[in-house]
Amino acid sequence: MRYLPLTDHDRRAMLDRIGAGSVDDLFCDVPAETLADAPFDALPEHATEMAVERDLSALATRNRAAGSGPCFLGAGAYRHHVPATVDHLIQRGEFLTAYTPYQPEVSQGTLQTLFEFQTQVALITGMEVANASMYDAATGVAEAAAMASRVTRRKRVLVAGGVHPHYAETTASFLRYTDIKVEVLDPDPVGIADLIGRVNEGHACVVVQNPDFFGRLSDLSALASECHAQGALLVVAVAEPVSLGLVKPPGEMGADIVVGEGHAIGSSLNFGGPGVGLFATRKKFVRHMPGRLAGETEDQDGRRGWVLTLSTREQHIRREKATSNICTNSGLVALAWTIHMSLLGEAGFSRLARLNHGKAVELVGLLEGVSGLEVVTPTFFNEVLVRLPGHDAAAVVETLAGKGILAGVPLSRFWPTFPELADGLLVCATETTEREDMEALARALTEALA
Amino acid sequence: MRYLPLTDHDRRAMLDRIGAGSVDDLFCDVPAETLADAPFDALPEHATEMAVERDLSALATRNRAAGSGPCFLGAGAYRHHVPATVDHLIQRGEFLTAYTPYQPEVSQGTLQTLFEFQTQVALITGMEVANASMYDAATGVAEAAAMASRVTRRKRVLVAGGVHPHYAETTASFLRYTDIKVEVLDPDPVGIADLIGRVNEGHACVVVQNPDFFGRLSDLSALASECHAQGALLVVAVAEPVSLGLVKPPGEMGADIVVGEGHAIGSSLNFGGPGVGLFATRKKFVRHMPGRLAGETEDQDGRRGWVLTLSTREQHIRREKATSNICTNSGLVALAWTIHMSLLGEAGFSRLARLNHGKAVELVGLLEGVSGLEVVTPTFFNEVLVRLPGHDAAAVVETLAGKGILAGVPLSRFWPTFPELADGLLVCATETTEREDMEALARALTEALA
Amino acid sequence: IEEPLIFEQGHPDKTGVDLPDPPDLPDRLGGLARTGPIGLSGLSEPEVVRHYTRLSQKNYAIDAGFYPLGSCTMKHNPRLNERMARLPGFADLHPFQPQSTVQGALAVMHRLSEWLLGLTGMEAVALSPAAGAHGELCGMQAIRAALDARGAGDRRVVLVPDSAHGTNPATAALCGFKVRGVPGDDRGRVDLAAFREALDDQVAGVMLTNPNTCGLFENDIMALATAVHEAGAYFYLDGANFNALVGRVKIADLGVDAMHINLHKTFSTPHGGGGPGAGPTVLSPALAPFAPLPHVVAEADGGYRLIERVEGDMQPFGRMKGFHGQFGVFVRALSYLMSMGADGLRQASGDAVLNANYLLARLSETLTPSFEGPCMHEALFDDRFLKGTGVSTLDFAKAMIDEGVHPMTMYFPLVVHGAMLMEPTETESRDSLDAFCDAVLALADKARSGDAAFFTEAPRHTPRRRLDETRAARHPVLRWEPPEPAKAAE
Amino acid sequence: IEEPLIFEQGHPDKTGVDLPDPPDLPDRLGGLARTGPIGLSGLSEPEVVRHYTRLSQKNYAIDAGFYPLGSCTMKHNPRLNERMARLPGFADLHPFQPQSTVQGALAVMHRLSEWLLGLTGMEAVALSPAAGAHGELCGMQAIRAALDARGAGDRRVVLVPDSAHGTNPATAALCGFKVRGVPGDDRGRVDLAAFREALDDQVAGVMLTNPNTCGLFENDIMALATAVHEAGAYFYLDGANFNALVGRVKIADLGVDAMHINLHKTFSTPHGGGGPGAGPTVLSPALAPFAPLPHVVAEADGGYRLIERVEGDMQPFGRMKGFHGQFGVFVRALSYLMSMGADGLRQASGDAVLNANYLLARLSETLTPSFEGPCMHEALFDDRFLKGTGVSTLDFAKAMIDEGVHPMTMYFPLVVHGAMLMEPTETESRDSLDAFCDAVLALADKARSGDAAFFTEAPRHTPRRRLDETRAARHPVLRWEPPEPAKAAE
Repeated sequence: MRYLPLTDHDRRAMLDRIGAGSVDDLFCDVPAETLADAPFDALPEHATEMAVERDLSALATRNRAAGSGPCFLGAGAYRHHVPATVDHLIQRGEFLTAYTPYQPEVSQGTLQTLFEFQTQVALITGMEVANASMYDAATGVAEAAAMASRVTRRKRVLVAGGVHPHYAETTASFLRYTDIKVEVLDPDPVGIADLIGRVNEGHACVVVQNPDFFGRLSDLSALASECHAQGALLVVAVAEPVSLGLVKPPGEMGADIVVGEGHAIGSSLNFGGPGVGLFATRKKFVRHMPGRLAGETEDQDGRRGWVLTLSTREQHIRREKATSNICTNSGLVALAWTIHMSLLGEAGFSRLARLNHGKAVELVGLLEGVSGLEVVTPTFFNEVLVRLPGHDAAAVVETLAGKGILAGVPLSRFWPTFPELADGLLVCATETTEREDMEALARALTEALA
Repeated sequence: MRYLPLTDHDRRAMLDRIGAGSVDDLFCDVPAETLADAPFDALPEHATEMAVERDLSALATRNRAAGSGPCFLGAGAYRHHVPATVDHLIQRGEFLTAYTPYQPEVSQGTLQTLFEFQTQVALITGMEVANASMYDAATGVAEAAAMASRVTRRKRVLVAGGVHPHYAETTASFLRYTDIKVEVLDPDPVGIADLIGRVNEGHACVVVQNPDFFGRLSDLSALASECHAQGALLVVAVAEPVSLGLVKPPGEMGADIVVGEGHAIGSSLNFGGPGVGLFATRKKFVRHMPGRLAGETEDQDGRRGWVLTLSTREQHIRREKATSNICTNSGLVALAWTIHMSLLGEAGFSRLARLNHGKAVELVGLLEGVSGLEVVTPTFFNEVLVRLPGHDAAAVVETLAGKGILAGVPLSRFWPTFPELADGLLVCATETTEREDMEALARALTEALA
Repeated sequence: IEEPLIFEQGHPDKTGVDLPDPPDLPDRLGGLARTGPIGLSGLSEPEVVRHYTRLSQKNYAIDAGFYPLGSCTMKHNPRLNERMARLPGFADLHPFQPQSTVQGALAVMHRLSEWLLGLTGMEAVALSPAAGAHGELCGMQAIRAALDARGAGDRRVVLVPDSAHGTNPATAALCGFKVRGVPGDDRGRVDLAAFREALDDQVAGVMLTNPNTCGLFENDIMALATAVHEAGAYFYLDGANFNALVGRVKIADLGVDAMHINLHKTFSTPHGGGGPGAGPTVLSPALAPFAPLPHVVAEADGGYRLIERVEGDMQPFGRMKGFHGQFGVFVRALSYLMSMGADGLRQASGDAVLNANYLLARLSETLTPSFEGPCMHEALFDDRFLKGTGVSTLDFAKAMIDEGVHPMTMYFPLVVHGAMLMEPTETESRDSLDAFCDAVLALADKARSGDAAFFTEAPRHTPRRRLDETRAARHPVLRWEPPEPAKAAE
Repeated sequence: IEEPLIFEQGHPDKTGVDLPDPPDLPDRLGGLARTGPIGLSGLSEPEVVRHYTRLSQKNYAIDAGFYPLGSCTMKHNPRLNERMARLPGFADLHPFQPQSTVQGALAVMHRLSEWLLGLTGMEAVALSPAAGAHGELCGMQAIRAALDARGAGDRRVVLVPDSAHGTNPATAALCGFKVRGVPGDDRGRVDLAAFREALDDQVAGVMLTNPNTCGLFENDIMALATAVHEAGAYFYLDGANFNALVGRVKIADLGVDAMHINLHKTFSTPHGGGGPGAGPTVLSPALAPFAPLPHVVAEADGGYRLIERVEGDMQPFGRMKGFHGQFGVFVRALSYLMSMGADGLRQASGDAVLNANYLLARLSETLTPSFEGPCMHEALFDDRFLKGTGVSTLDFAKAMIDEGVHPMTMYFPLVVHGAMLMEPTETESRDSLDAFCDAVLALADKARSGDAAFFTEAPRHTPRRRLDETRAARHPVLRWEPPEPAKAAE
């Protein structure tokens, strides 16, 4: 076995040194009846690298890569172009095969990048501080709701109808067995206006998304004011972080906690995982925050350096009183995010955002010319909801997939029991969307709707 | 431009420091008439990474990857499976982006791997010493012929008919304007027996290949004796280094210089380049050797270390008296070779060779059952010459390519003016060849020859 | 070499990414455009490459040396797995593509499930948990759901041994449970009598690690499991130490109801400086109906289907995260499992245990093992051998760094004084272990010979020496801020 | 950390590559099977990864820092190029596939040719030379062929300035030419009068570098070229310094007959610790007919054809290497050329020259520039500033290593005493140059303040200190040998 360095000769010599007769003797504490001789016959024997590569490559070709044709899928997972540099750097063994930086003297590389990550997240969200990553945005929203409850000592959470259904479900599920009650509103493609009237002094927080799941951009300032007037926090989810290069950040609109999904920057789609949860808040709430934090300090020679800090919030110190049970997070995905953000920089990030928006405006312009199709979302970043009245959007998507076009995400995938959403389709454009892709989509939709 | 770190502000400030008005002023020594303003209009402007990737990926898909179907091509380029580890390690910036190790104190990594490379090459060829690589085997053979002339002070080189035509042509071309005369014998698929009678005391060396271009294995001992009796050196080319895991090495058969093509170990095919020339000889000839050498020494604290050595042979010291003009060689390909060889090790390398031979025996067994096909090569490693009497082998290859099978290399590609070779086809099997590939070939050939 | 923060370099006008001009069209932002700069810097590509290359060079990693962190299973990360995960057919897949276009991906998830079930003998597996602690949450929520379903929702106590990972009590708390501690005995195991004592009709379940965090197999485990079940509670096993048992023992045979599997430990996907991991959770028949969504099922026609909504009689307790789990990690783990095979995994757990016992044997020359052997896949020592030397476990660890090896886990488990927990894994060679033992034994001799300053001043040869953690926590600086004058000048 | 040789580790029974069993068939080796072991060791995959990771950590590299080697053009190597070269449609191509199956690869070669011809204004390009020196050989053999073709084959003298790269005279010798030196003038250029003097009817050609190895443009180049051609000889330009001119000057306009282009310098393919490079050679109309095989031509139908044998009236002097040239390098260079574009290349040469002049300006505070400026893309200093300090150029260079920067090229060109030749390239930032200048100026001050031992003892902080090169050359140890007792025991 290529991964195992011991030879039989080594094993023999080591057993001699230990004073054991065989490796099996070392398992003497294991109940003998559970150590059956060959209980794993159903599983394959080891395979060569060639064989594994052949086998898995064959499985990979049973998938259609999103980039192999026009692709308009979004709904929380955005296909961006990642410079080759990013993947090259994260594959350096010193990053890839390091552990969580518990020994700071030999982990300054990871620690400094986490500090840079925290800073970048804080900057683009317009918040004061950010942590060193959550698993993804869905779990981040759940943790944000729990944190809001800790901060406010209240037990009710209101989740708006424009929040990604996976975030909402994850939050409800996460808090299901706590004393916090989560109210998830029905899907709402047209905005957050009526939310303001629903907030009351029982709420720990209101969770909204911007742009929301249906693509719509909203000014959250009034909602924030109302939340604060009621003593509640405003939690804002951002599924498409590239939007923050162009859109007014939640921090400027009064958000108390911002949660984002970062995989779109630095990583491939990977069928949706792993992601990286961005998590930012106000400085005054930092000790209520979940997750790891890198902080600046000095070494004994007075040189600036970084350590994991405020770990008294965390499970390995605080045990059942911890702010969260999170331990392993999304370090490498966060690193990829940081490197991609560093490559973009101020100018590149802004430009990427403008390009995405421009492409979406261009796409919407084309779609508005498709008869039988109605663009629902009035203001947007790079994704909109369209309706195909009289058609099942999922069926249209299947039809177009047969023609090599991944047309969008039908709402029925999330709300099969809401017949009024069956004609709804989320359509997204990014910098990878070419004019000819858009024209192909418009043509194919025109045909399908005719 | 993403690769250029200077901003216009930097440029301005730097010009001020220099005391120049503009960058153009720095080109004041260039004749003004050659500095036309825009003489490069025919060339494209810069392109984004996305655009370059899209464009080149489209070109790549206009090629059929050898591994996308059954492939029996050899003729000096052998398709082996390279573990993912190899490419990972050679892409480490510290290897990939280092220069030739002229400052040994900060180049011990490259130097030690070259020393390991030299040792591995010497071990598998059965020779005493090896250099740190040539461009490829073809240029290596040419340099070997020149070196033999330096050693023997003779001016005639005899190249056997079984030597790869590219090696033979490169050698003839390389020495064309020197006082060394190169005689290349006609292609000879049946052996080296008659060579012995041709060697005389005018020859600096005889160049043979084993297995030869037509796949045939020969015992070179008698030829070596005769060469030595005549005062000539025996140069042995090895186009398939994997053979050395199973076949008696040239060093044990009396070779004086062994040249090999190393790309088959550690590297992809890459349409034939870059390769890596293996070059090994006897210790007593080392000062006549071309190319770079890493040698062991000590640092000022008495610790073992490595340096480039015997550079008085080389062009940067010796100028027109140098043993070769080679400077940049194949460092990174040699590194890949060394890592792959280290992964294989004694047991793996032997097994890989046995597997290749076994696959070829299996293939030949199948082909021997194809009517209208004649296997020419009696003893072989992993490649044989077959004849398709009455058929143009190149046409058969085209026919099978249309069916997704890369059937082999027709001899007419090298010797279009030898009608007696028009039905000859080189067919090769490696560890990547599956039983079903072989059966597909046999079926398709049976059809094509019917 | 000092490396400034990325924000202290470059200029906002520069960029390392060229992008085409945006289409010249009126915006549709509804007046919500950002005003003013973000505050990022800007660097060209070569500058970014150099920055992160240099930072990486300040890290220790398993690629560069032995990393004997107990409880962390820092084993070799094969590059084949990385290559497989990057095949465009896996990496460039959108989670909401029509299922007809992602059959290969669903096959990967299904195959991985079969491996995990085959290795554990369990009934079902929830693939979606994102890491070990997330898998604990999955298992404990399944227990809550099962209790609720059978009308025992008022059971709110979870037994957790004192030597448990911190995630265990934190997870229990997240599920609305109260934690009741269980003491260990002087053999380093759970005290069976005390355990039985602690079981009552308030107990929902127990969270146990086995092999436990002392590196010992809980040899009363069958009795423990029986007692748990007789008490009407469920048995959660923390799978962090599964590497000692994989290919040898089926977890189901130990009476386990739920266990998470750290793919990033046992199945060699890289830890990445802190993740991503994946914590698929295997479930017994009692808990299987409550597995969270999504599920992957094989269809009669040879295809696969992803179930994202409740169907039939399934009673999922909910959804754990966005999309369908850590797919990129699944590919890597599957690649590893296929490479190792059942035979290779059995050899691996054997070698892991052998390596740990070899460390235990060699280091016991001077170090003080906390319990009698043999151990399983990790060896535990305490600080008795340092008594009177003025050298603490922490000092000793920092001195190890100067010898070029990463320290073991320190001060965990808490039940042992000045604990040193060493997990070599099966991918260390005998030479590597010998070099480590030689270095540690030499340091131990040095400590006992009275050279305390050598330790208290360590490390000396690292990019940074000991860092002031108190200062970091007292006056938290958690992000870069632009220098004041620059702020003023803006 | 000491890292033993691979042969000093492991065991021959181990392997890092699993392979299936060979088919059980009788061999067809004709009795030529190897007997006895080869002598290789054997290591598992994790051991090999660690070995080469550790070795790599002993290297300096452009990814990690400034690498101002004059004449070497150590610029940033974009990773996009690496990704493109690894596309299966490029990497997994056999050189002898039917041409119908490799049209994309031939298109790459053709496109690269068009770029090189467009940038130089030359008539033809031979892609196949494997490196710079190989390209020189190509150009000089083309000159021999052209002379032969016009019946002037008895011209056997090549003029080479004293400041030339060592490859130039070595190449000339390989083509059967005799080298006649040409002195430089006190402006660091070729002495025009002496040059004209040296031209006679024995002269086959001249090999010139421009900008020359003093970093200066040969401002008499038009006169030199005219004189060469009037003498019936050919003008070979060493393209090592093309980075100063690319996108600004067409080489053809300078009267050049042949020039090689180092793709691994000017067009940013990585140097790889010593290669592989590629040295495509552009040729004037006078030399174009003699370009070596193979050629790639565009067909009327939009396809491409690889010509491997003489056709029509072509008169190739032969073949330079196996297969079709350094294809993997071509893909990288094309990716770079497309990324930069004509505008980016022009900016790059401008920035390269600006950076060098900035070094020249800043370092001239203390160091002694050899000639009056402005320079082109590299700055040349001599050791006058070290006079009387007891510090040599070598010592100075070794002290730079301890400051974390790679030394410049030393003792070259030979025409300057204790030369220090610095080439920053366009991919260094101003911050990087400033840090370098600060370090060098501080060292210069230190040297002049009398602390010679600081320099003669340098480097101190490297994996090895100064190595005994004399010993290495006197008693060459060029390979590992098994230790004697082991040998005896075998």
